[in-house]
Formats: sequence, structure tokens, C-alpha cells
Amino acid sequence: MSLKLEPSAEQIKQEEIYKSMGMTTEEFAMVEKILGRLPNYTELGLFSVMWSEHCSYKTSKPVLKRFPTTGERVLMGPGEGAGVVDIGDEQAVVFKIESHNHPSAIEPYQGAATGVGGILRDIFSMGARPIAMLNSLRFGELDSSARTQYLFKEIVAGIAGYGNCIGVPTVAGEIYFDPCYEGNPLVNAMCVGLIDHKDIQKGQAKGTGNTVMYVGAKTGRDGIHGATFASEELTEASEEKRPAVQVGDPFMEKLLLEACLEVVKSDALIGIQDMGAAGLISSSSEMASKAGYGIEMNLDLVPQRETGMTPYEMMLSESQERMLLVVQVGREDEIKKIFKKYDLDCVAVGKVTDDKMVRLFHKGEIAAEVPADALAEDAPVYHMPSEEPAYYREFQAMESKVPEITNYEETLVKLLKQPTVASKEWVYDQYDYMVRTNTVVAPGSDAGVLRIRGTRKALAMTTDCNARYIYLDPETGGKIAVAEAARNIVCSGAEPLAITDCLNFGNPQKPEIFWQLEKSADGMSAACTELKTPVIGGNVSLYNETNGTAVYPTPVVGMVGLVKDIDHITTQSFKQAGDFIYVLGE
Amino acid sequence: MKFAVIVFPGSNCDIDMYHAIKDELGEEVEYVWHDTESLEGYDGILLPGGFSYGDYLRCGAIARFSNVMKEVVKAAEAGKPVLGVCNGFQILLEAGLLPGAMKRNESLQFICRPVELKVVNNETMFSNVYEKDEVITIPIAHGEGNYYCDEETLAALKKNNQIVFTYESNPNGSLVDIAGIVNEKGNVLGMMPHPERAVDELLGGADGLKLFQSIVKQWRETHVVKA
Amino acid sequence: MYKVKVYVTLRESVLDPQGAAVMHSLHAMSYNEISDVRIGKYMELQVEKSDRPVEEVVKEVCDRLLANPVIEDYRFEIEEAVAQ
Amino acid sequence: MYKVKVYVTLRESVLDPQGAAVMHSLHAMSYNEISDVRIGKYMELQVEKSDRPVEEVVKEVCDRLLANPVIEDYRFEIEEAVAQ
Ligand SMILES: Nc1ncnc2c1ncn2[C@@H]1O[C@H](COP(=O)(O)OP(=O)(O)O)[C@@H](O)[C@H]1O
Repeated sequence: MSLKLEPSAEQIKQEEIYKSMGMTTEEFAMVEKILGRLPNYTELGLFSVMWSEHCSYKTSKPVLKRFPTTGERVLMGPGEGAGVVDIGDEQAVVFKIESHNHPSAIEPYQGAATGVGGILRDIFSMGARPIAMLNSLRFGELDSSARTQYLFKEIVAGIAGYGNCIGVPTVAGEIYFDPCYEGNPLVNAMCVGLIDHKDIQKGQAKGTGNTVMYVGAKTGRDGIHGATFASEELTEASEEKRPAVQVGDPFMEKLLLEACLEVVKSDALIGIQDMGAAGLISSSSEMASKAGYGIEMNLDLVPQRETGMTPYEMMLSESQERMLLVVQVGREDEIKKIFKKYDLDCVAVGKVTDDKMVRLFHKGEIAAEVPADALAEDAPVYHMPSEEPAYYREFQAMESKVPEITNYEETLVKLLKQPTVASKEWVYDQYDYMVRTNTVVAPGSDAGVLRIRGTRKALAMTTDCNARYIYLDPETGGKIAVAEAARNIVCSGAEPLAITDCLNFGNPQKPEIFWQLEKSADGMSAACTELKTPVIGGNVSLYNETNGTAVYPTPVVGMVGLVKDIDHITTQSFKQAGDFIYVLGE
Repeated sequence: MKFAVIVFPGSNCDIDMYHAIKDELGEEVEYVWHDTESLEGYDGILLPGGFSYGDYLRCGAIARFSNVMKEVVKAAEAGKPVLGVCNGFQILLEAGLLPGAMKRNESLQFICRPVELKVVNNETMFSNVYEKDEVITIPIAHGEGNYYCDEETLAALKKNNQIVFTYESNPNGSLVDIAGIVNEKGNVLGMMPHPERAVDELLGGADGLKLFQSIVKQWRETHVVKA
Repeated sequence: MYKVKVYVTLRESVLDPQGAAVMHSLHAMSYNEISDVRIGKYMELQVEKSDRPVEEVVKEVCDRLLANPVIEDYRFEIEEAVAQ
Repeated sequence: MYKVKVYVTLRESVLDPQGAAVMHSLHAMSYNEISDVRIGKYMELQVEKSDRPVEEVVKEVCDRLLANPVIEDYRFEIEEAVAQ
């Protein structure tokens, strides 16, 4: 049994093994205090992932607080899987953007593909049918290296591979090439879904005695984060067994999607949440904590793809295409029947308790026993020091200079040849942007536009962020990013509703980086307030650096707008000779 | 006329097909799940696009063993119109209802865009409303639409006038620009382009509608007693 | 139990777009000594003993599902394996 | 000239959606004796003699292009072939 090879609680403390999981001595002391004892290896693993930046937002929380998040139409703001905005007629739009930068840098095809899979689950776990995908990509200069070309090709193929297979059209996006992304490409994927108000789901585990069910793909050792496990101490050759990269199965996800959308119509369902980052532990502890209950699970019942998995491995696995459900006790069969139609695993693995604990059983023993709130809510929050960088002061002091152009034609042709400016047809031709036949405006215009069948309405959507502006002046740049998105929406004939954002930054422990983060959030907030487009959700990706150099601060804005009547849809192209051309603005 | 849209696990153009028939063509249509044992009562069978069983192994290879495929074969033998679009075409090839096989696109990339097709045979039950040699625009969206067959088969296709649609500008490497073929009897059509995506001007064109109208026209002529 | 290895290749007369692309990249990387590349599938099956001879089962499975006779050939090797 | 056979397989604990789907389908077709399917790639290369040892070239090509070391393993066999 590999369990026996796990270090003991005393060893963890004495040998500071928690450090190899990315936990500080102070944080370890907090855990010890919360539990009133030393954590065992599994429990330490739970805390280390749940308190990681990715799950807890421990350094970005203070920044996110600055965003305006409410508005007349906002039905659900940040906090759930995705935000929800009212679009009339008892319908709502659900959307969110998320990063998959680091996995894509290691294995571009699968990294990008599973990024698409993850954001899709965030949308359909809300009960919404995903209707469109968008993406925002950043690479090094295209001609700089074979590696960059490889990343570009594979990432695009990965997005196409997953999205096309599951049958959700990819309708818009943006791509920039700049040397700052050479070692650290950015892959942000956004998904937009449509829902009837009555179907909106929450990820919550309510009602003592209700049943916790596991559905979808089996759990394997994939994606247990490299930094958060001490593989050598576990078993020899365990490195071999634990690829940090997950492989996506869009076919499985398509079945899961259809099954979940059937299940949300059942009143036997109480809560549903995607097993994304930190898999079983994040979904279970968050669902329990949100509802003010606890969860008890028997890990022997978890469907497993590999043999001999430890509780640590099962709880931290990031195997894709899985969901956790809470179902009214006694009505499990109704739910099982739906999943059976799609040939999916659907297994009762535990129950809701009233003691606010996450309690895990494995082979007849308690493998972990931790307060749900402590995992989901009580991560420390850090207020990082912030400092205006020297480069910024230099730029501010510089005279602005207008480049001299002698030959307009030549300059124009040169500009159009820049990969960042050139047509992206090579990319979007690989995306099925038409499947489900609602795409009125395909990639190539300002925003993607989809009609809503059975109504006169349509939705316009775009992603935007000019990171160079943000680098030069984060606050103004942040405003520009939101304003650009709003212009793209308005130019499509829609009224901007709200935004989602993905904050891609460097290491926040550097005061200059944290300053960029704060300032751009301030700029975005100001623009959002002015334009009445609240931030209804988003994602943070920090530590985007190679060899100590950060990428440009890249807070990607995803915006959705409502077209009241499909007759109002406008596109970018000139329509006929003789029409007047106007320039608006300054 | 009543159509069945067969839904395999992983089909994703089922909805598009359904709405094309119901909203634009104005005929009756129902979804039929892959494990259905009978297709009685349906006058036309539609195999939609998508990624049945993830297109794992080979496109269409797994789907062709579904229960419902036995019924599709029966319907084809009975002379009912059977239309396979994209993945549906691939399934018909794997099932042997049409000759040949699909390879990956020459570019090895998935391609989604509207393309021009020529109606080279307008005498089938799927193309009788088109003009001969009419050029129409219908979108493609596939990664494996590079049609292949051996020389003998090709000669037979030509001889029997089984090639219905060809690409004006070959997007995928397909043999002699083949975009769609019928079986010898003429009641099973497989095509890579998506006519169901081209039935509404709002979405960029309606050239695909005539294909469905052709089916209905032929059916009326043979089934509806003229008053 | 048996471990069965199945090799599925495109028929010789069929052009292999994937192989061609890989060869193209190899030449671009200056591996000029590589003069041909063909890409097929390699499958490993685990087959339990049953009342039918394993060869028969494997052959049937290859003919029916694993290979497409219109464009592919296959061959297989069977090894007796020790159950774990 | 050499004929080189390269086998690329997914690393052991990496999910193999293809293999899983094929196995599922085989069971639906009642081939219950088949208890596991893993699907990988099989490639045949033709390599001309050059001043570098063929093993070295093939290994390099596998590492650089033919296999993805993050999720795949490979092995190869080299046969001396008679030029036609
Ligand atoms: N990654 C992508 N995915 C989908 N569509 C894209 C992507 N990148 C660019 N596009 C589309 O290409 C068009 C042009 O993009 P871009 O060159 O960034 O110009 P702009 O930002 O001025 O609209 C837009 O319609 C955009 O939606």
C-alpha cells in the first residue's frame, strides 16, 4: 500500500514537507490551529490546493473587491461557476472566461483542449446550454522560433479539436504576438450559455442526509499538480505514473453536457458543481461551505481508472469531464437513469451532513476530517505591497512622439503583414463557428453574433485586451480594454450587458507587478462603472513569467451584449459603392 | 412527409437538421435515439453531422454498429430516402451503404467555411429541384472529408452517374473533387457539405433548402395520389 | 490471458496525408536521409481466454471494427500473458 | 537502406479516450473477452544510409517530432532493407 509510504504528521512538520506543497510555515501553523492537531498527509494536500492562489485567490481577492459586480440585470455575480445576466422573457445569459496558460505551455494541444472543456463545464453546471466559445491567445513573435510556431499551431488545433467535437461554435476571439509571451503563451477560453431563469443551478450541498453523487469520467492520477506533491517520497517511479497533463475527452464531455442539462430539469437535484482545479476536494468543500453544511464521502466508491490510488491522489486529481451532484435522498435512481441513457458513471459516494465537516473514508478508516469552511473560505488573504515601477515613470516623462511616415502605402502594407494585425482566417477556419446554426455574424467582424431561436433577440460577444497599452499605463489601458470591447459590441448592434475578465499577470509578490494588477483593475472598474457593464465573473492567472521576466499585464475582457431585434445587427464590411463613410469620436 | 433525425452519442448537427426540416422546409420531423429498434413510420432518414463516438478509431466506425443502423439498412433497401451529411456520410461509408472511405483532409486541418459546389447530377431524388451544373454555396465543416475509392469503384460511380455534387475548388484533397455521392439505386446520398446549415438567408444563404425540397417533391410524386 | 498487438496500416496504393506531412516536416528539419513515412495505428488488446480460439476472435474484431478494408490492411501478434 | 518501425503509445496512466471508446463498442458487440484496449501510433520510416548511425537519427526524430514525451512513450525496431 502506497499509503504507508506517506510521511507521518510529525514528519511533515519536522521536515517541513508542507513547503514542497507550496505552503508557508505560517500557513501550516494556521492549519494546525484550525484542526487543533497536526494534519495528516491527505489533509495537508487538501489545504495546500484549496489555499493555492488558483483556488483561493489569496493575493488577488483585495484587487477583485474593486470591481463593480452588481447591476439591474445581474442575476448572479462572481462566486458561482459563472455569472448570470437577465436578457428578458425569463431568459438569461451565463458566461465566464478562464485561463489555461501553464498546461498549454507544457502540452499545447491538450492544455488548450482541456481549457475549453473546463470552461464549458462551468457553464453547463449552472444549468445553461453552452451556445458559443471565444478565446484570447498570446504568443511570442511568430517568426522567432519553431517552438512558437508549434505552440500556435497546436493550441489552435486543441481549441478546435475540443470545441468542434462537442459541437459548440467558436465565434470570436483575438490573437496577439509579442516577444514577452515567448516562454509563456496565454490561452484564455470563454464560454457563453443560455438559460431559462427557472433552471439556474447553484453549486450547493444542502439538507442533511441528501446524497452526494459522482458523475462522468473515472478518476485517474492526472493533473495532480507537480508543485503540490512530493512524488519521490511516495513511491519509486511515481513520477512516471503521474503526468501533470490531463488529456481531454470531448466525446465524454458531450455526453456529460447532455445528461446534465436533462438532470437540471429534475427537482430531485439540489446542487451541481464541476470538478475543475483541485477536483473532488474543491467541488465538495465549496458546495458544503456555501450551503452551511458538511459532506461525508467514501472514497472506495469513487470510480477509478487506475489501481491503488490513495485518498490524496483521488481528492487532488484533476481528471477531466467529471461533476459532483447533490440529490434528494431516495431519488438517486431518477438521476442514475438519466446518466445511464448516456452510458455515464453515476455513483452515490456520500451524503450531506450537518456538522460542516468534510469527512473522507477510505478502506474503513477516516482518511481526512477537515472543516469545509476552513478549506473553502478561510484561506489567508494577503495584501501585497505595491510600487510604481521605474519603467512607468520613465514612460510618463517621455515626450509623446508621432512616427514620421513618408510612404503611406508601404507603411500600410507593412502593418497589414504583422501577424497581430493580419487576417486570422487561418485560425478561425479551423473552428466550427456555425454548428447549431445560430451564428449570424461569424468570425471576421467586430464581435460574434448569435440569434436566440424562437425570439427576435441576439447576443453579441467579444474578447479584447491590448496589453501593450496596459503595460505602458495600466489604469488607462484597463479602461481602454473595456471600452474596446464595448465598441465592438455596440458596432454589432448590441447593448453591452456585462463583462467577465481573466487577469493574466506576472508574479504578484513583486511590488511592480502587484501595482500593475491594482491599477489595471482600477481602470477596468472605472470603465465598467461608466458603461454600466458590471464584472460578473472571471479568473486570475498569476506567475506568468519566464526566467524572471513577466508577460505584459494582460487582463482580457470578455463582453456580451444584447441585440433587441435581429434586424438591428450590423457588420463591419462596406455594403455598396456610393455609401457615405463617417468617422465618429475624436 | 415525416423525417427521422438519427441521434448517435456525439452527434451535434442533429438540432440543425431538425430545425431545417421543421422550420424552413415545414415537414414533420422527430429525433430518433441510436438504440431505437424500428424506423417504421418514417418516410425519410437523416444522419446528421457531428462526432459520433468522438470519431475515435475512424469517423463513423463505431456508430455503424448501433442498433438503429440495422433499420437504416432496411430503410435503404426499401428505397426510402437516406441522407447522410458529414459524419452521417462517414457512417454510411463505414456501413457499406455507400462505396469508398474517408481520409483526413490533405491539410490535416479541420476546415469550416462556405464552399461552392456544382450539382453535376440533378436527376436524383436529392437534387431534382436544382438545375444541372448549378453552382451553389453550402458550408463545410470537417477534418476528414478527403473522399477515396479505388479506380474500379470510381469508374462505376461515373458510369452510373452516382456523383451528385463536386467542389468547385477542392478544399480537402477529395478524389475528383467529390463532395457527395449516391448509391446505385439512387436513394442513399452521402455528402460532406452541410445543406442544413444553408436554409436561412439570415445565416448567410439558403442554397441547401432545395436539397430537402427535392426529397419532398419526389416523395409527393410517388406517394400522394393526385386529385 | 493474451496480449494482442494489432498493426493497422493504410494500403500501399492509398496516399497517406499524415505521413506526407510528417516527412515534409522532417525534411524541413534537415533529416534528408528519411525517404518515406507511413503512419498507421498500433493497438494493444488484452483478451481473456474464452471458448473461441483467440486468433478467430481477433481476426473477426479486426475485420469488423479495427480496420477498414477499403483503405487499410492489418496484421496482429498474439502473446500469452500472465494474469496479474 | 533501413526500414524502421516506430511504436508510439500513450504513457501508462494517461487517459486513452479512443481505447476506452473502442473497448466500450467491442463490449456492445458482445466481445466480452476483450478486457482492455489501448490505441497508439505505428509508423514505418524508410531511412537511407548516411554518415550518422541510424539509431541516433531515429531516436532524435522520435524525441523531437514523432512522439510527445509529455504524454507518450515510444520504441522502435530497425531492419536493414534491400533497396528496390
Ligand atoms: N482566437 C480567435 N478565435 C476566434 N476568432 C478570432 C480569433 N482571433 C481573431 N478572431 C477573429 O478575427 C477577427 C479579427 O481579429 P483581430 O485581427 O484581432 O481584429 P480586431 O481585434 O480588430 O477585431 C475578429 O472577428 C475576431 O473575432
